[in-house]
Amino acid sequence: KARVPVSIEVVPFETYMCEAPSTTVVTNRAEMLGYYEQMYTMRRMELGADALYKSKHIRGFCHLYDGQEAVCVGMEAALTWKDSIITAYRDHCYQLSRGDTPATIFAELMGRATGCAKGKGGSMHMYMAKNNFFGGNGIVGAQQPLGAGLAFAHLYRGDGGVAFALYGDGAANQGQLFEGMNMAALWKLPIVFVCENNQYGMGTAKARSSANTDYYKRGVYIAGLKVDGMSVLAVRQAVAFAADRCRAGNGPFVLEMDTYRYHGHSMSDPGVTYRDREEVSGVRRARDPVEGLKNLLLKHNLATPEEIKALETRTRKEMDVAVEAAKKDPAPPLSELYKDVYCRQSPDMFIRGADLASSHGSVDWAPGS
Amino acid sequence: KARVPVSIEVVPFETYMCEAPSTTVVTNRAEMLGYYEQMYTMRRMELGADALYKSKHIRGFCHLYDGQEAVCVGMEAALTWKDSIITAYRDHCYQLSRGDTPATIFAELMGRATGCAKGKGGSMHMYMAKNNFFGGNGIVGAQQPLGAGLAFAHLYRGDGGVAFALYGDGAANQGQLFEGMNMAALWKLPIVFVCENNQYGMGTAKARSSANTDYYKRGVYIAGLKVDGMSVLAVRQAVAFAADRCRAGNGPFVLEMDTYRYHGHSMSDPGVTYRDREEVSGVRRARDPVEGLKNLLLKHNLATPEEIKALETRTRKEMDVAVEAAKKDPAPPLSELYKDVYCRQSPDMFIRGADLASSHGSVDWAPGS
Amino acid sequence: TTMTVRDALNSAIDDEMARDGDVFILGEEVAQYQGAYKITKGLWEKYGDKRVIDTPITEAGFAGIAIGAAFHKLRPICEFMTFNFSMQAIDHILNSAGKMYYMSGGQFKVPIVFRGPNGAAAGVAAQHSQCFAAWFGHCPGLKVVAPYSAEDARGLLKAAIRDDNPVVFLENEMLYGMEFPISADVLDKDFMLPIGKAKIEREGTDVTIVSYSRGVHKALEAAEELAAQGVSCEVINLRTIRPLDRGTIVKSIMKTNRVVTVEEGWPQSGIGAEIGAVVYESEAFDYLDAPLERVTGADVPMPYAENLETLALPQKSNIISAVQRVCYRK
Amino acid sequence: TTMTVRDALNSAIDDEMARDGDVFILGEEVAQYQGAYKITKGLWEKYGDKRVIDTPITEAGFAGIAIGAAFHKLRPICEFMTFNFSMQAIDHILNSAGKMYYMSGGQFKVPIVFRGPNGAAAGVAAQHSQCFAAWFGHCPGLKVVAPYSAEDARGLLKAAIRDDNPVVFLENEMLYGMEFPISADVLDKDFMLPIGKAKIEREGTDVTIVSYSRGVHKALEAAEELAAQGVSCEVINLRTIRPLDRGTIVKSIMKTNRVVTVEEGWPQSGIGAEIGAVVYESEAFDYLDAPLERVTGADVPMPYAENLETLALPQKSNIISAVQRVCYRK
Ligand SMILES: Cc1ncc(C[n+]2csc(CCOP(=O)(O)OP(=O)(O)O)c2C)c(N)n1
Ligand SMILES: Cc1ncc(C[n+]2csc(CCOP(=O)(O)OP(=O)(O)O)c2C)c(N)n1
Ligand SMILES: [Mg+2]
Ligand SMILES: [Mg+2]
Repeated sequence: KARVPVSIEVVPFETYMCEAPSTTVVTNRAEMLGYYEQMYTMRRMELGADALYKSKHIRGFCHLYDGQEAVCVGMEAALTWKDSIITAYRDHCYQLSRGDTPATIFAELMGRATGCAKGKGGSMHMYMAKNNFFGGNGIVGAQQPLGAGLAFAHLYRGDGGVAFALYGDGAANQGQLFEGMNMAALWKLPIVFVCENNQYGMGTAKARSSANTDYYKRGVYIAGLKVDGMSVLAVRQAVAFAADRCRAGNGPFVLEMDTYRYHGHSMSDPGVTYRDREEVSGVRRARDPVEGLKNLLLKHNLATPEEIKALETRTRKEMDVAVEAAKKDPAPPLSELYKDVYCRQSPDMFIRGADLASSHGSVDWAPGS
Repeated sequence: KARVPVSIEVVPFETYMCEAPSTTVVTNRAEMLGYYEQMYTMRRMELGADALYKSKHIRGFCHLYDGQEAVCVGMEAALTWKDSIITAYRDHCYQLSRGDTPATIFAELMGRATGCAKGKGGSMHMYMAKNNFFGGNGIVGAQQPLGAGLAFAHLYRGDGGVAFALYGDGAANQGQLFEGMNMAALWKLPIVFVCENNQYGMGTAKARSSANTDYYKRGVYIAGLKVDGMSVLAVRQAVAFAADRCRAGNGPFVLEMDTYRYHGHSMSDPGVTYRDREEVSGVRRARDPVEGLKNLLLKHNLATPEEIKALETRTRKEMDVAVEAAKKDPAPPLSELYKDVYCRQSPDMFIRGADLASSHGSVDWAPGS
Repeated sequence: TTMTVRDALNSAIDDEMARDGDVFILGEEVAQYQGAYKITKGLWEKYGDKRVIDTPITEAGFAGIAIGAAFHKLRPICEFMTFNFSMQAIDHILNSAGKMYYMSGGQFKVPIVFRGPNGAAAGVAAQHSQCFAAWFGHCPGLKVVAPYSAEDARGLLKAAIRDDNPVVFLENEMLYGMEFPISADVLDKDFMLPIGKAKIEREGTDVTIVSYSRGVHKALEAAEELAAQGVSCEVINLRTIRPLDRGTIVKSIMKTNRVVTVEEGWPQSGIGAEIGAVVYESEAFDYLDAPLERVTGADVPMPYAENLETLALPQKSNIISAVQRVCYRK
Repeated sequence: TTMTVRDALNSAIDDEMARDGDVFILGEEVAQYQGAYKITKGLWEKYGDKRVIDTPITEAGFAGIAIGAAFHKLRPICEFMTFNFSMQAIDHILNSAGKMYYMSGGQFKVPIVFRGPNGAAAGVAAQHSQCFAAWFGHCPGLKVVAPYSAEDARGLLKAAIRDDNPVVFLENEMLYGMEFPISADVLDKDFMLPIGKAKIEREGTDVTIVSYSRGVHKALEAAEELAAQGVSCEVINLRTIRPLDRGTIVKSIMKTNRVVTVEEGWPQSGIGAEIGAVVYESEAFDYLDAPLERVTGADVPMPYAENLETLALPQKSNIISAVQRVCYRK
């Protein structure tokens, strides 16, 4: 029963210089339940981070992804971990979808030694090297050419991998995207530029930052699709389509994911000065990706309300357990301060501390040395 | 006779998101002779610089403009000095068209105190502040947003001025152009982005550097024209058209000037490894802007061969005089080293020299101070 | 009365915009959002779209536009949401603004202020914590200012906006909310502090502590504690990083015979290093009773975890122990 | 036998590309044009389009691409036509490459070399003459190398390419054509010099001159002339700017008791300033018989005119007079 094919219609794609993928997506109960579990987990994880931030367990910048879960999960559904992903600071859920655990993610958020970057990265700097997730980047736009570089490596090695670089509607205006697209097209790099258009870059509505808000046409000489980013199936379909084109050697592709962020830009932004609460609750009612998927599950009889409830209860519990576990984890040892500055750093390398006496390693002018 | 209108046909413009300007240009003998004199002067001036470089009177980088004269002269013919111009390092002829003299330009090239930047700028850094020529810039692409900033000032003041930012086919790939165009469109800045497409950026043919070689379409959401950049009249027509649109409050515009550089990229580039001599001589034969203009003068009976000869002889002589004058000019006084670091710099400001003892100004810890 | 650094900056911009119609401000979220750190609060309402301008997230582009406008004699204030992002525009800051007056033989002034929070905040990790004081201070043609108090912030920002040179104005997020006593004259519409002059924040006789920005705060705290231990510290607030006020530094060291520098940036070729060089190059060297000590940010990218972050930044304790060493109390 | 620095660099790249298929080079005009300064001569013919790659003039973009490729374990050599243009990409060099290993908790190595000519050439004026040694040297996570001789160039570039960290490799256009004697082992396919170790180019007893890159050449010339005056100079070629070889510097100064630093970059927070700080922080301070003197580029943007340019750069005469002062011969 879990594998019986089910066909589900998604809303049509808007196309630029290419045919549209089919709007009929073939899936099954196992897949759909899997997507739901992932998306629900993400939603709960971000709400957990929200609570931890408010209780001052998380500091600094913290950018939450709730509202956009379908993009991350739909993308992963169409890829393997041989493909590469790089995104910006709104990265917790990508870390999860690339194989990390909520506990490790919470630990990183709270600056624990057990975090995915040993507590040294924090919210914006999560990575899963072994599964080709390249982070987490705090500099708007940087991941665009970096992603093209990942694609360069796939092409150089001929390993069939495709790279996905995710960026926002605000970041779409960065010159390095334009530069990266040019080289990607000239060199036919297997890269998909994915604009997660959540309608705002911080407090700036897209029309105020972008003379051209058709982000899927931004490649100009690169084909693209505009996708319902609130539908995990539409995203999956589009990503599979784009990845296939890249793998076939056609060079870059552009995807615009039409989505929405519920939270403010970061935890310090209440998120209500530049949009009204009505707008946010309207999206929640009409287009919520998690609710939407739940409705599909029910409508297509892929799960019963009880099954879903059970899954949700279990997930919530797991999240509580993860938070509590991470809270108990130790802070990094102070010796970590001086580690990882360089790769293959000799253990007694001299590294200056805040004052000379608190420095690390040996001062090599010591008499007789 | 000098002012009798003459109609001359130019080759059609290629258009992007706009109507084409008329291909019939109305001019007269006085104008046409003026253009010829300017273009011929520029040609001779650049050949003079070539000779001075080879005789080691000019050092460092020296980028010559011969082949592209129609762009500079045609543009100036459609503007007044209330409009602003900024270009890159290939700037000698813009300096001339904005009211400077060959003698001052040669002096700058030879690093003389009488040069347009007191000998401190050199070939790449010529400026004519009083006539709104903003240089001269050695960093590929920098002039693109700087030019938009000039336009910003025109709009801010409401003075009716339009800014022109010139850049090459290589520079057209810079991300800051994309960033600048976005803001220019959002803010409706009166800026014309002018791509002088001379087919190569250094040794790189345009198709190797640019996924999209239709530089006049590069604005995407900004209208543009492709112009025969070897015809001073076509350039004049297109620039007038673009400037009018900007002055009318329509925001930015893009012009692509189809042109050619005869010299190598700079004096250190023989310019023959990435293109064959045939190509260069072919352009000279078929499209030379100076010869082309001379032929028009003759064909339309606007000047006799004798008049032209006389003009040429006079210009050549003036150029020789200018070179000789500049050669005799003094090098800047050594005290110039420490001047102009800051505006309104106090004369005894301490500025460190190559060693402490050779510093300028007073050390203010002197006892009793 | 007292004033926060945030209000000092806000009122300085407001004053100067009221005074001179050529002054305008642009940057990310400076208008409708009132500034990511609310430095521009209320200005958009007051001066409108023309003079308070939200930009796309394109630092190279908008810094270039701002500089171009300054070539044309407008007086832009270019806000970087933080100075970390100024790296995307740093070519323009140096090559288009900093060198322009010189390489044009004095033809073009570039009256622009680049401002925003610089250096470490709290919990923002490696990419958002860099101090650019040493970098910009390295470069002739720029003036570089780093205020500490509300008085500094107001007086120096007003001076920077009126200055005809490009000024890099390095603020500090951790100081924005800090409240400082100010005297009435600071509120004057024409109150300005001279760029290029340091301030002796606290007089003392045993050791000179030279710092800037948030380091001054920590230095003053350390001085307070050291006073209780019988060590009298003279605390110099540099205020300006370039041109450096050699005179004030040198004279103080000639009096105290000892010097400790405090900065949050990285040590190598930092501000402390330059102060050390000034000492070698002046008579102060002959007056030194102990070698200079630097207190700096640790020589590592900024870690996120709070315990590591604390260790990566100079603390009062580091300053105290450095002072004790130069005073041979340890 | 002798070798030019150009050939040393070219052969180093060639060797390493032959040795490791993951090494590739990209940059403006590096392939078909053979390099603006011909450092990559012959490599495109030999290794083809796949591994010798001409880029558009988009430094931010291609540096980002190169770093991304390094995240994926390729080993890019990223040429900047000159380091002046690295400012357009400097955010990537620091934030994407330099900090990555640390902020990922050691997950991502970034084995990349950024190379190209740095600092002043001849007659190229303000925007094309900047020395970035102090800037890059300021930043933990980067290694910064600045070769002087052909041996340096070859041995250090090969080491840089094999290094798993991001290395900023600062060449000097004026040295490219310079011919140096080399020994046979330098030609070995596995010849490498250790990054982080300085070299004593000339032994001496009266004064230590510390320099790097082209400054070493001038220092050696000055030492020669000073020898005739009876002053014995020890000349240290730093080779690496970060991590700085404190040991070699300190030990030499403890022997000579005097030190002069020579750099072509600007003085404030430069390399000489840091060496001065190292002295304060070491036992060498107690051995100093005179204050350190810095010889540096003048604190101005680079002027074009030849006479001013000469004055703006350290000359042999500046070094000689600084040495004479620290030796109290003046
Ligand atoms: C170069 C740079 N400039 C500015 C910032 C500050 N900043 C962080 S996120 C952000 C908004 C980005 O919006 P968008 O690209 O739409 O992504 P979203 O946050 O909506 O996911 C800004 C301005 C930064 N991190 N980097
Ligand atoms: C940012 C930057 N990168 C590289 C260079 C070196 N460079 C100078 S001119 C040039 C070629 C520019 O070509 P194009 O824009 O077509 O202008 P053209 O020289 O043909 O007029 C290059 C690569 C530079 N000056 N600035
Ligand atoms: Mg967004
Ligand atoms: Mg060109």
